[in-house]
Amino acid sequence: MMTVAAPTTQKSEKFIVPIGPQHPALKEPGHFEFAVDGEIVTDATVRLGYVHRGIEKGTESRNWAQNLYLLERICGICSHTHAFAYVLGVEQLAEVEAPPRARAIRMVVAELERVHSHFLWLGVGAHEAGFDTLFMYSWRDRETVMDLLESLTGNRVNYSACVLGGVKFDINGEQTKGILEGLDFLEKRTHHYLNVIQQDALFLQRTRGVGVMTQQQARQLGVVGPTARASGVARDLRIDAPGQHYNDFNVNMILETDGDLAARFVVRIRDLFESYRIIREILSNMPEGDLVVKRMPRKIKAGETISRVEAPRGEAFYYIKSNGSEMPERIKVRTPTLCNMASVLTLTVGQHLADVPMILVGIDPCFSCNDRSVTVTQPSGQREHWTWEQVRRFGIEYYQRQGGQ
Amino acid sequence: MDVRLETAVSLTKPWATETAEPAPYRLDVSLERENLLPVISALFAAEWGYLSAITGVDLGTAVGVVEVLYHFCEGPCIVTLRLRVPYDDAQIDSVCSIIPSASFFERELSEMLGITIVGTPNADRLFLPDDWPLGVYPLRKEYVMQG
Amino acid sequence: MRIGMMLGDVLRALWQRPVTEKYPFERREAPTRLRGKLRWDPEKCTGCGLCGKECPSNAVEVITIDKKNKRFVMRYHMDRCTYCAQCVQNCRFDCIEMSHEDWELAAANKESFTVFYGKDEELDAFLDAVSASDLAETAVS
Amino acid sequence: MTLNVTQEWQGVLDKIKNWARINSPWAIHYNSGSCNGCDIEILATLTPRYDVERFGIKLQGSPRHADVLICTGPVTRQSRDRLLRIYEQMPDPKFVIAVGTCAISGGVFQGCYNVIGHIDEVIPVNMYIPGCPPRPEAIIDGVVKLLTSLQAVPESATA
Amino acid sequence: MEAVKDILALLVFPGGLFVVFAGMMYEWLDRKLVARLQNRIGPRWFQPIADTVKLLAKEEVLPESVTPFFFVVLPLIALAGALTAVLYTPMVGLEPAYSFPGDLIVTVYMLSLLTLCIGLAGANTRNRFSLVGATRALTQLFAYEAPFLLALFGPAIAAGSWQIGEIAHYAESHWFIFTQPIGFLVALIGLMGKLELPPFDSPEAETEIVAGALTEYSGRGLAIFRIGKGVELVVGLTLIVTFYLGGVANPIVFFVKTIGMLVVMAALQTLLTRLRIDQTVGLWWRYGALLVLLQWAVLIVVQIA
Repeated sequence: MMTVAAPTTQKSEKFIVPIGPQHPALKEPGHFEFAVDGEIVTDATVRLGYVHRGIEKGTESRNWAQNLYLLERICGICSHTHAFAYVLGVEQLAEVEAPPRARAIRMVVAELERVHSHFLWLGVGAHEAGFDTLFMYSWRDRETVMDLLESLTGNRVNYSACVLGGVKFDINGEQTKGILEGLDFLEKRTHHYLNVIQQDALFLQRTRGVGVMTQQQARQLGVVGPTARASGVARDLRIDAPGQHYNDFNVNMILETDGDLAARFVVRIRDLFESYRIIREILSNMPEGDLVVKRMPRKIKAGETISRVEAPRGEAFYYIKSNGSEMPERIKVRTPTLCNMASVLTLTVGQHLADVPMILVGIDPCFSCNDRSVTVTQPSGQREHWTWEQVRRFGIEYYQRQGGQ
Repeated sequence: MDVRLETAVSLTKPWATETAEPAPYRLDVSLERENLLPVISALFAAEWGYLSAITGVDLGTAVGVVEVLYHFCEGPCIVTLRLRVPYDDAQIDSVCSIIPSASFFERELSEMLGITIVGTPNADRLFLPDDWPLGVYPLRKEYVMQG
Repeated sequence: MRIGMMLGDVLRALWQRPVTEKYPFERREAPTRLRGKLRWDPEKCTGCGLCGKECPSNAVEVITIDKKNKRFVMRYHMDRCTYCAQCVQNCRFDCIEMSHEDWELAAANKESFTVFYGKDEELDAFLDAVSASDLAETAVS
Repeated sequence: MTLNVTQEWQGVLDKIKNWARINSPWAIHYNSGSCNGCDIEILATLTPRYDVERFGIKLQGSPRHADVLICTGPVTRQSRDRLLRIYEQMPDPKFVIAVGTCAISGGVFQGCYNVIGHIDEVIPVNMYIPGCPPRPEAIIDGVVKLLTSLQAVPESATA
Repeated sequence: MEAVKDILALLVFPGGLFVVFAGMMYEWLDRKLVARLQNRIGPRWFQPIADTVKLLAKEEVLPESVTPFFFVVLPLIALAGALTAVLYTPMVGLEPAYSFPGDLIVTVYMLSLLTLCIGLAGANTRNRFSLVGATRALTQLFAYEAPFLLALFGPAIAAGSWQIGEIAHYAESHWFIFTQPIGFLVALIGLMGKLELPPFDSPEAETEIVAGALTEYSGRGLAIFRIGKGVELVVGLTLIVTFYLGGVANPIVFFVKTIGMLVVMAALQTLLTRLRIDQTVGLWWRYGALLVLLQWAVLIVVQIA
């Protein structure tokens, strides 16, 4: 264990109120800096690292199997995605292929995870807009899919479904039935929620026309996942690169063209229907066979590979390099949020500071951003540290001045 | 070969010192450091994919080189630009002038592997704590974790 | 564009029973696959140590007392365990399982998180052998 | 005689105080480097299925209003000061719950370079809830255990 | 004898203990109803009592950079204001304890004192966070106060008196909810704005009722402000029920009416997305105030005619 001398002084007059999960979107700490000219944001940067643990380096001193669990704990919302991308990469390097049944089970878990993640985000977005009832109801219904995942995998968050060369468990008939019943219920509810977010006038006031990203911008910024698809950029690895994990089942692209927050809500909700359909299709065509390959080497052949998986938030990118030993040489993880985060910073430039919070939530930031401390640099060069709450208040007051005229 | 990869081959051809296809849908292009910006401009001008990640791989103290990989993705295809950056002259040009969103990747690269990014708009630390000692780069092989 | 789209849900909730579980007053059975506290069966263990080898957080240790007579004790650190069940996957002799009944593990001190498993006589022998100070040390680590 | 009466009154007052404290634990939650798994589960305990408002638990935004600090995750270098600050800002009497394996021992992150250690290396912890992550029921169980333990402790020891 | 009665009125009923307790019960009922509407069980009946007692027993942190005098005194003024208002209000449908011509205006003024004190308390704390919260609280005061006043004065004009007791008696035979529906709505929603309940709690989540301006208050001060809010809820609801729903009446009937209002408020809280302050202000000034004024005009015309 390393010892670190305690810093003697607090670095600045930063007033930090770590606001807990009342804003579940923004759970993990990050530090945004927005330079403003009047009310217009002229520059934006972010300081992450409050939850930086050094996982990439950590992988280099753990063996291949241990790394599976370390990487799974990069993110508690899309844990399966990380495990999935990692085992795909390692299997490519080791030149083994998981049995078809194992691949199907992985996909089922991945899609169930997507369902839970989107429901989570729906609640979070609603909460951020101040619609707590929608938050409560969507999280109530989310428990359905959490129950399914728990009874299927044995844990509600870190599913540990994958092992190198296969999966840990089978899906039996009873579970299939349970999943199908759960999906029927969720589908009904999802229709309802789609109606709500498309029609509730007060809710739309907070989302329509906020944080608009054009298709051109989305392309240039390299955003991924639903954030890109809400701007009309057809980018979904399940369709683009089916070779890796979705080869047996076709997925339809869900696109919206408005590019605003409302579109991001709609894309995710419509994504859910697609997930339901895929899960049903997989369950009704479940291939037979083993769950794990007969022989998975402890030492992985030297070489390097790239594996990508469509996480609920977009493309997760893994670069894995092996030197032929029991431990990897280098693993590089690029989470989808990092890609999308850049878009937030670029998008907020030229926008009113008041719109920043909702834009940030709109990308479904997963690994980042709360403590929500913001530095505002005035044109005079004077720097002030604001909490997230202050930015929100600032925004509210700004609008008030606008509206009060 | 996928048609998109063929386009990429022709786009990068003028500067590539070596081209390889390590796996289906993948293209590795080795470059000299000074040619990075022209290649990226060419890819960007042709709207070929998007910058998916920048990976830095330390090849070890014996070699004394950090390999920097720029991954571009378009559909199933991945083009990787490979650059070799020696320890004693650890700097590289920023691509932020062409791809502004690369800033994150560059900040990460520079703090983790000690590569100076020339001309990057923001060289502040992104992940490492404020009290992290200067000149210590965690992803270098010479950095050994205690405990 | 309408106001109060959730009215239906809200009104229905007035007549519905709340979905809230009464836990801890009523305890719902956890699914059988739940990965709770680890359990170890000393009878079948051969002491291969594969369980500890791939544990991501060094939570299980198989301590050999007498290799020949297959006398082993397992020290399990509940506080380190990530409940991933890789040890269950690795064990070829089905000695390990994750209980689906023991998941209410909260405790006010960490000592109770270090658990020893084994046949009674081996456990006694082992615990006698380990000096009290040693034990205290392991509990802290 | 008068002394006895005041003592009795004091005893009754203490009982009332203790009763109020047990029935109104307001919490603040801080993530000092976890993977979000525990955070989601803590959040899930607020939602209709588990609804910890039954026990009077409320999540507060300001550490000044909170009685219980719920910590998740190992402590990273960057967030250590933050954690200390929140703890110091909380008014007495205060309690700390460490949720999840990494908050208790570092879990899988033991030895990662940016991880300083676990919560009780920085601030004292009153209740540990292992699990990766613990189920919402297990979190409730931990909270209830903490509250029950408060019942037994005489006033003077907790203040 | 008169003095004893005064003291009782001040400390036990209708002021003091009774109304503090009633405030807690109303707060519980409100929270419970919201919880039930969200399909949850919600808090137990003694929850607000436990909260208050706990806060009272808790350490009071006196932050640096505050003026200690104001820090301690402001909550007391707020509570005193709210309690004074109680004395002129027909609690549970009984005659007001005290009454004089024009007490309606005093009462309404006393009710505003709470928000004012919260704002000042935030400003006094002088950390940026509280300051912004304070500004916001005061702006909101500015937004809802005028329409709320106008809405309460509607019945006064119709009754031709500024004395709560007289209006209440007049209201017994005239249910103003039918003749002045707009005033009723504005008054009800204004009360929600006054108490910063969900649709108007602009920057606050359901979990933090007053974190903005009161961030630095930890123990007693916070408890007293919360009690003040509870009392204000009681007084506000009582006034609305008296004015619009049939004046002073049998306590049981009156209580049922009050609970009915609380249910409506809870439903509104759950149904509506939080309004940004710009929307709140717009709502109040563009619609609330204007409509009430319109109603006034009609009223005055009818009165004269």
